[in-house]
Amino acid sequence: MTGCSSDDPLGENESTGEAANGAIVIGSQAYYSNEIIAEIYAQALEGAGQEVERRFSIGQRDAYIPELESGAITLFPEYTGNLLQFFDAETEARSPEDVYAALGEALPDGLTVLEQSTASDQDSYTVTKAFADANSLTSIADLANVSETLTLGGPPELAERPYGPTGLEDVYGVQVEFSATGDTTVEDLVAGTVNVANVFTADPRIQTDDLVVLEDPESLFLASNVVPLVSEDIADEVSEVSEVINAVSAALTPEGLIALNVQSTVDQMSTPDIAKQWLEDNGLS
Amino acid sequence: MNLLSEAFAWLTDPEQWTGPNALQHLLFQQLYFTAIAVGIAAVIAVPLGWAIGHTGKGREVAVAFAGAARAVPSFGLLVLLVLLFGVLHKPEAAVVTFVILAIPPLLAGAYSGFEAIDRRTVDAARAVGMTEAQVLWRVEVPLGLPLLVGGLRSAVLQVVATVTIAAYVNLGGLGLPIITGLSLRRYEVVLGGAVLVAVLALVLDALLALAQRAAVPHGVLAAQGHAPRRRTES
Amino acid sequence: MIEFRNVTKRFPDGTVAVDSFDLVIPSHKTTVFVGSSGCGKTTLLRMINRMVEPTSGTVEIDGEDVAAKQAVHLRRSIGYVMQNSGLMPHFTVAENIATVPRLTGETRRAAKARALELMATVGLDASMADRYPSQLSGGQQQRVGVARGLAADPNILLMDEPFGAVDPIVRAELQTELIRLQRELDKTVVFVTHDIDEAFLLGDQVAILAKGAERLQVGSPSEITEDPADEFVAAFIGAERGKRALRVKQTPHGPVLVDAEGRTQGVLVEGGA
Amino acid sequence: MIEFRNVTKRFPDGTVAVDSFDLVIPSHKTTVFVGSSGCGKTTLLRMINRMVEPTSGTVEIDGEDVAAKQAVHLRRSIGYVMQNSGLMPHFTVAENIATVPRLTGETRRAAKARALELMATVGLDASMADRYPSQLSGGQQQRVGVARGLAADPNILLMDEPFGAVDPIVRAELQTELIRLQRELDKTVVFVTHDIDEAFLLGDQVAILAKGAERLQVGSPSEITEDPADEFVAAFIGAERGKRALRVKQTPHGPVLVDAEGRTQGVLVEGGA
Amino acid sequence: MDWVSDNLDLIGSLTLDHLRQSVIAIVAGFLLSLPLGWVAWRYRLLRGWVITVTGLLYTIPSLALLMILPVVAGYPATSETNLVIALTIYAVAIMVRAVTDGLDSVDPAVRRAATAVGYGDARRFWAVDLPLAGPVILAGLRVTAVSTISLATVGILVGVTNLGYLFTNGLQRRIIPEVLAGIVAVALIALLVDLLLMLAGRSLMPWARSKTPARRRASAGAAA
Ligand SMILES: Nc1ncnc2c1ncn2[C@@H]1O[C@H](COP(=O)(O)OP(=O)(O)OP(=O)(O)O)[C@@H](O)[C@H]1O
Ligand SMILES: Nc1ncnc2c1ncn2[C@@H]1O[C@H](COP(=O)(O)OP(=O)(O)OP(=O)(O)O)[C@@H](O)[C@H]1O
Ligand SMILES: [Mg+2]
Ligand SMILES: [Mg+2]
Repeated sequence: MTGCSSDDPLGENESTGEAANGAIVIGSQAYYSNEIIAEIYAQALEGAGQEVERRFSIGQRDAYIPELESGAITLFPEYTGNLLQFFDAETEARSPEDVYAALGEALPDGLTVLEQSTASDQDSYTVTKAFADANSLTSIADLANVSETLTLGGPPELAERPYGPTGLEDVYGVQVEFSATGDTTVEDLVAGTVNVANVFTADPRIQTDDLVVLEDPESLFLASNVVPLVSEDIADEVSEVSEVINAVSAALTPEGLIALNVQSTVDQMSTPDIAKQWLEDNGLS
Repeated sequence: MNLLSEAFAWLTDPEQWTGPNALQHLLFQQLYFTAIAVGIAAVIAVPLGWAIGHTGKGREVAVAFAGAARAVPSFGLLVLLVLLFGVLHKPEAAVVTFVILAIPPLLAGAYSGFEAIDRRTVDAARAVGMTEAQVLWRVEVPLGLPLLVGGLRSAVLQVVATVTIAAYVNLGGLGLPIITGLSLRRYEVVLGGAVLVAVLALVLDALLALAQRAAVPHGVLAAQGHAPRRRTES
Repeated sequence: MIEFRNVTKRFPDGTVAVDSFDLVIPSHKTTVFVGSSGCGKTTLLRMINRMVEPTSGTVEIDGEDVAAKQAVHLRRSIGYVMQNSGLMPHFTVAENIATVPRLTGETRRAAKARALELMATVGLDASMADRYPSQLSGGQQQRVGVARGLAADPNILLMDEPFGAVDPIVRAELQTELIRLQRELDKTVVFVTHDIDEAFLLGDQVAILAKGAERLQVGSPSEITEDPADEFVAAFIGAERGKRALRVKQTPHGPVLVDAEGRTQGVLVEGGA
Repeated sequence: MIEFRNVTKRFPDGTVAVDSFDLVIPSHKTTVFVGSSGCGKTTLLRMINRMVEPTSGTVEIDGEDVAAKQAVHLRRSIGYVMQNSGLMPHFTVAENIATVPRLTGETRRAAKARALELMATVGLDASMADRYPSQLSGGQQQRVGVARGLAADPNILLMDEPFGAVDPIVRAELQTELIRLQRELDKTVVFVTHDIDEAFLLGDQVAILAKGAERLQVGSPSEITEDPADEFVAAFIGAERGKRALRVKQTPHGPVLVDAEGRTQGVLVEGGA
Repeated sequence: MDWVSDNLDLIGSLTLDHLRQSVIAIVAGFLLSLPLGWVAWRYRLLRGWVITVTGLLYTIPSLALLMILPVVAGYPATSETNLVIALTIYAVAIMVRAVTDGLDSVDPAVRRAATAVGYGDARRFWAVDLPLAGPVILAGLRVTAVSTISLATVGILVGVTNLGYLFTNGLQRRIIPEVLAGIVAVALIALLVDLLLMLAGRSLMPWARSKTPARRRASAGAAA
C-alpha cells in the first residue's frame, strides 16, 4: 500500500480509486447502536469541515470488511473483541489492552484502528434478577450448580461460536441446551422461554428489565470496546480525522453508550438528533 | 463450483442428520409450517372464492384484497406480528404471516376456476333442475378443481420458500442453516440449506402438478387430448 | 297447454326483453318462435321453466301459474334442449342423459337403462354411452341433448336453437329426426330459431316476433306464406329476396322454378291440388 | 383468371386435404366453393395467396405460378375476408381497413382517407372510424372485413365463409350488399361457404366439393339445379328434403308452391318462360 | 404515530432508495423476459426447459440468493447491484411465464389474418402478436411489480438499505410504529406502482378496455 501515498510523482491519488473527491466514507452495521456511533463520527467530522459520505446499515462483517480493504469504505465503528475474532478466531487475548494490541497485529495491510474507547459493547451471559436470586448466581461458574435444565438463548450462530455452548462446557463445565432466539433474545429471557441469554452489555434493557450480567472470571468473552476501524490512508494522511475521532472515543464512556441506546429505544429519538445532542453535551460540536 | 461440492459434502455429512437441529427435523418443521399455513388459508379462501365464483359478487373486493395482501412484505409482517403478539406467540405470528401469503393465490384459484367454466354449462345444469347446492357440488366444484389446485400449487410454492424466514424468530425450519451460515460465513451451509428448500419446493410442486392433472375431469381431459372435429380456425 | 298472459320482462339493466306478450301454445303440437337476434325468444322460452321470472303477467301450464310451482321440480318436469347442447363436459353420455332421473332419485342402474333406451330413441349407438361429450361430433352432441331433454318423459320440451351450431347437412338430418320423434312421442314442443326455413319446416304454429317479443304474425306456416300480415313479415319470410316468389321456366329437363333473378330455385313436379 | 393445375395438398400429419384438383376460375366473376365441413375449401382458397403451399401441382394467376411470387407481396395484392372478420382487435376500424395501404408505405393521412372512402363503399357510417372491432355488431365487423379486403384495390378477393357467423337477417343484407358491390367493382371473387343457398345466390360458377376437394359438379347454379350430376348432388342441393321438388296448390289467395309434406314453400307468380 | 411524523425524512429517502432498486429490477426483468418468453413460446421443445428453469429460480430462498450470488459472481454483497440482480432474477421467473402465456393467448385466427393481409414475420410480431399479448403480459408485470417491491425489503439483511431498514431497526429498538410504517410504505408504493401500470395499460391498450380482461390460466396460477 506504500505506493498509494501522497508523494505520487504526478500528485494524483489515482491508485486507490475509492472515496471519490476525497470524502470520508463512513459505514455502520445494521445495528442501531453502531449506527449512532457512526453518525457521531460523521457529524464530528462534518463539524471539522470534512466531507463525509454515509454507508450505514451493512449487515455482516464479511460484507463490509472487504469494502474497507478495497477502500470503498474508509471509517467504521467497530468492537475490538469481535473484530479480533473475525481475523483470528483462535486468539487467546481477553483483556481490553491485550485485545487492542492483538488486533493491531491481526488487521490486514491497509487497515488500522484508532484509539479504543472505554465504552464497550461485548457479549455476556445474562439472567433475570429473579433467576439470579433464586439460584444465587453472580458468575457464569455458578450456573454449574443450577439443578433445572438451562436453556441458552442467543443468535443462531452462537451455537458455533467458541464462547457458545461448547465454550461454556469446556471453560465452566456448564451444560446448556441452545435456542436460537435471535433478535428477541431479551424478550425470551424475560418471558422464560430461555433462562440464560447472550446479551450485549450496552443493551439498556439490562437495566430497564432488571437483568443480571453474570461475571466471567475465566474470560470466556473477549473484551470488546468501541474502536474506529479506518483505512491506513486516512489515519496517515489526514491526521485531523484521527484527532477528531480520537476525541470522540475519549468522550464515549460505558454509561454514555448505554444512555445513547436508551435515547434511541426508549425516547425513540432519531439517530442524527441523538448524535447531535451528544456532541453538544460533550463539547465536541 | 467448488462451493457446490462443499455444500453437497455438508449435506451428506451424517452429522447434519443427527441432533436437535438435524436436517430431517428442520425439513419437517418447514413442511409443518407450510401445511398448517396453507391449510388455514384454504379453509378461509376456498369457500370465499367459491362463493364469489358461484354468485359472481364480490370479485372486485377480492381482487383488491388479494392485491393488498400481495403487497405486504412477509418479513416485515412477521417482525410486526412478533412484536405485537409477544415472544410467547411466535408460531402464531409466523402462521398468520404465511396464511396471508397463501390466501391470494388460493382465492384466485377458487373463483377463477368457477369463472373459467362455460356459462352455458352452469345454465344447463340449472335448467335441468339442479338445486343451487347441486350446481355447486356436481358442476362447479369438479369443473373448477384444476384451477383451484393450480392456485394451491402456487400458494404452496410461495409459502415453502418463505417459511425460511421463520428461523429469524427461532422457529427452525430450513432457514436455520441459511441464517446461521450467513453469520458464520459458511456459504456451503447457506447453499446447502437453499438447495434443500429448492428441492423440497420442487418435490411439492411436482406432486401438486400430478394432482392438478388428476383433478381435470375425464371428459375435459378427453377434449384436450383428442380435439375431435375442432375447427382449425378458432 | 301453455299460456302467456300479458307477460313483460324488464331486466335489471333496463332492457325490456318482452313487452306485454300473450300467446296460447296448444298441447301436442310444435310451436316455433322465430325472429332476429335479441328479439326476446330465449327470454320467452325461459319464462316457461322459470329460468327467468316475468316482471309482470303470468305464464300458465294447463291453467296453473308456474310461479306457484317449485322451480327445481318444474324444471325437472320440463325437457330443455339448448344450442351447443349444454352438456356437462365431465359426465359421460349416459350420465348426461340420466341427469334428471338421477336427480329425482332413480337408482344408478335404472337411470343407465333409461339412458340406453333414450339413446336408441334419438338414434345414438349404445357404444357411445361411456364416451364424453368432447368425443362426439356436434350433431351427436345435439342428439344427446335431445335425449337428456326427454329423459324425465316430460310433457313439454323446450328447444332453444338446438340445431344452430351444426352444419347444414347434419342440421337437415336432425330436423328430419325431430319430426319423426315428435310424430312418435307427441309432446308439446316449443322451439326457438332464427331460421325461417327451419320454423316453417318444424312448426305447426309459428310466431314471428320483433324486438320486445312483439307478435308480428302467429299462424301455421301455410297461413303465413299465403297471407303475410305485413310488408315486414313478407320480407322476413323471404319474399323480397325473390326466393319465395317463383315463376315457371321450361327447360329440356322439364319445368323448373326460378326466382326474380332467373336463378333456379326448385323443380316443378306434378300433382297440383 | 386463376387456375388450379393438378393441385394436391397433404398436411404434415398425413391428411390429404386436396387431391389432384383442377379448376379454372374466370376473371370478373364470382366462383363459389361449397361443400361440407372439412372437404378442403379453405385449403384451396389459401393456396391462392400462398397461406398454404401445395404439395404438388401449381396455382397460376393470369398464367403466372404464384410460387414464383414473393408471398408477402402476393398477399398484399389479394384481398382476403374471413369468417369472424379476422380483424385486429387492437386497431380501430379505420386502422384495420388501412392495414394494407400502411404496409405498402402509404402515409397515415392517405391511408385514413382511403379507409373512410371504403367505409362509405361498404355502407359503414364514417362515425365508426375510431371505434374498435369489439364495439361493433357482427354484421358491421364483416363489413369492415370486406372493406379491408378491398383496401389495396386488388383484382382478386378471397372470401372464406365471410357471413357464416352472423344471423340470417344480417346475412341476407350482407349478401345483397356483396352482389351490389360486385356489380360495381367487378373483381374476381372466390367465395367459400357450406350453405348451398348462399352459393346459388352469389355464384356465377359454383363448385360442389366432396372430401379431398373432389369435384362433384361445377357449373352455374341453374345448370346444377336443372341437372344435378348425381344422387349426392341432388341430395346436397336439397331435393331430398322435398324443398326443391314443389307442386302447385291453389289457395284463395292464388297459387302457392308446396313441398312433399304439403308445407307451403313459395308463391307462384306469372311470367313463365 | 409520533415516530412517523418525526422521521418523515428518513421514510422519504428510504422510499426513494426502495423505488430505485425495485424499478430497475422490474424493468430489467421485463426486458429480459420478452426474448426468453418469446423463445419459450416459439420453440415448443425449449419451452419445458425455460419454464422449469425459471420456475426453479423462484424456489430459491431470497436470502440465500443474495449471499451466494456475490460469492459466485464476485461482486460485493452489500452493493445495490447485488439486490437488483437478485430481484431481477425473481422478476424473470414470474415474467417469462406471463410473456409465454400472453403470446399463447393471441387468437391464432387474428395471427393468420395478419399473415393473410401481408405482414412479414418480424413486423407481425411487433404490430400484432406483442400488442395483443399485452393484457396478459401486463397482468404478469403487475404481479411482478408488486412482489418485487415487497421482496426488495430483504435487501436490508445483506446491508442494502431500503424500506426494509425500518423492519430490522424497528425490531432492534422495539418501535412498533417504525415497523408498521415500513409495511405500510412498502404496500403503498407497491399498490401505487400497480395502479400506474394499470393506467399505463389502459392508455396503451385502449382496445382492451371495452371487454372484460382476458383472464387466463396463468393469472390464477403461477403468477398469483
Ligand atoms: N340477463 C339479462 N340481462 C340483461 N339483458 C338481457 C339479459 N338476457 C337477455 N337480455 C336482453 O334481452 C333481449 C332479448 O334477449 P333474448 O336472449 O331473449 O333474445 P333472443 O331472441 O333469444 O336472441 P338470440 O337469437 O340472439 O338468442 C336482448 O336485448 C338481450 O340483450
Ligand atoms: N394445418 C393443418 N394440418 C393438418 N390438417 C389440416 C390442416 N388444415 C386443415 N387440415 C385438414 O384438412 C382438411 C380440409 O380442411 P379445410 O380447412 O380446407 O376444410 P374446409 O372445407 O374449409 O372446412 P370448414 O367448412 O370446416 O372450414 C380437414 O380434414 C382438416 O382437418
Ligand atoms: Mg336466444
Ligand atoms: Mg374452412
